[in-house]
Amino acid sequence: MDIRIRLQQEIFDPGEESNRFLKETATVGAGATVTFTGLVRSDPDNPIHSLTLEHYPALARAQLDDITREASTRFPLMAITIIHRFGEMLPGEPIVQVMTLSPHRQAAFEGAQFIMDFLKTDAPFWKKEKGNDGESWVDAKACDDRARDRWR
Amino acid sequence: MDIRIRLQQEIFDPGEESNRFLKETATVGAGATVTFTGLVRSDPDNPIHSLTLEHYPALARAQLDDITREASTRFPLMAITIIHRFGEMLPGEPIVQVMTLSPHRQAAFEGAQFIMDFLKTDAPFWKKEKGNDGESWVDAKACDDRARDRWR
Amino acid sequence: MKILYFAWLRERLNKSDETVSPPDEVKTIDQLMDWMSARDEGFELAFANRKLIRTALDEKIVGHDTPLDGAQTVAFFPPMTGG
Amino acid sequence: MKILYFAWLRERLNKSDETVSPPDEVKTIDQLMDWMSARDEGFELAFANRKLIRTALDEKIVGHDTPLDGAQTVAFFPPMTGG
Repeated sequence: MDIRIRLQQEIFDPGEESNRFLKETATVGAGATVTFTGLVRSDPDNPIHSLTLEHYPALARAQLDDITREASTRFPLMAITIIHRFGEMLPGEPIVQVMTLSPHRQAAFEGAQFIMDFLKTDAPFWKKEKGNDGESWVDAKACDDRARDRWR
Repeated sequence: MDIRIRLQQEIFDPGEESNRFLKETATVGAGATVTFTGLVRSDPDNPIHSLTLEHYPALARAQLDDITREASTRFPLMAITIIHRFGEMLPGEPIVQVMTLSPHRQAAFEGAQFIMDFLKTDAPFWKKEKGNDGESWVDAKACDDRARDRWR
Repeated sequence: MKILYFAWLRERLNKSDETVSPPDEVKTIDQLMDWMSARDEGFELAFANRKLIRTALDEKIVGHDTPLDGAQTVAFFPPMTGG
Repeated sequence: MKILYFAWLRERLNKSDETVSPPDEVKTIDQLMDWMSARDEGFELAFANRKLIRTALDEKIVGHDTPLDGAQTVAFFPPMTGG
């Protein structure tokens, strides 16, 4: 199992990262890869100017280690890479990318979904939006807890 | 809804296609994109030399039109692109890529999974493997039927 | 009426298509397969296990009991294995 | 013992960390919050609704009833909203 976790401030190129992931981890036994990319979303009717992600680096790393380890025991994955940004970013920019590689498509899909569902609720990142009305912290959503809890 | 379907013999670059998809379809309301890529898989203990995909072009297009239309009514998707190759390809090469864009991650994941599950069983492509023992047609799998039927 | 064959059906029959003119009493795909099996042993052998055969009428996948109903094209193929 | 604050807790308290030396009878995270609330009104207000507070001991997320047990670092933060 090839597990890589990157926390970084710099923007990244989604497609370039997917290609690098395939190039560095894929062997002939691989049949499926899934890439999830989360983007800074804005509401056209009430646009945000920027999004700032605060994080707790040591705990984020520990939690993402746990989440990916758990994913790799539940699903027959060959490789996982997570890239998560922190700091200030603009609408449309990528925030997070999760990539999975597996012999089979269901494992690649479910592995990526599992990781994202747990990352949303269990990794110490906090979003603050800057908009026309000033700054505000994004509230946690009950639907994210439910998405995580279906895996229990 | 931006739906694009490409059937082609030429190889494609997975990451480049993901980036093009984002560039050409993403608006500020987009929050999540999922890319699934199916690769030509080989068994290290019994390697294949090549995989050939035969297809029925007019029916393939009609079926993929139906599948993507159904996906877009079931899930709040903003864009879907499917690229499916035919002809001869080598281990490790991409066969198919499905990309979805949505405001939310669950829809992006489920839309891509739905499309792949139906594509596997309902799109007229047939795989033939060339290996050490000659050529053989790949059998359809019962698990693919089950994966499709869970959406009914 | 144009008949198309794909994958191992195409290989076994050694042709990818043919044109046939079944009599009027051939009204469904099942009856078309019966009629073609009666006139051609190769077809009869390839179509022996009909559970393995999928069919499309004019670019629409349909069951074996579907009426031909003036269709221009009938396609026969094995279960699909794309993706 | 080092205390860390994140997100709106950090902003409301106007500090990202502090060092405290609670007495020996403060044995759990709940008791630590009680003790800090008693000595600091700002803390008391920010921590009024404890259902909104998540906690970690030495880089491990734990419940409020967890014993401090010699932990070096206690972190307080709101529900997480990453991804």
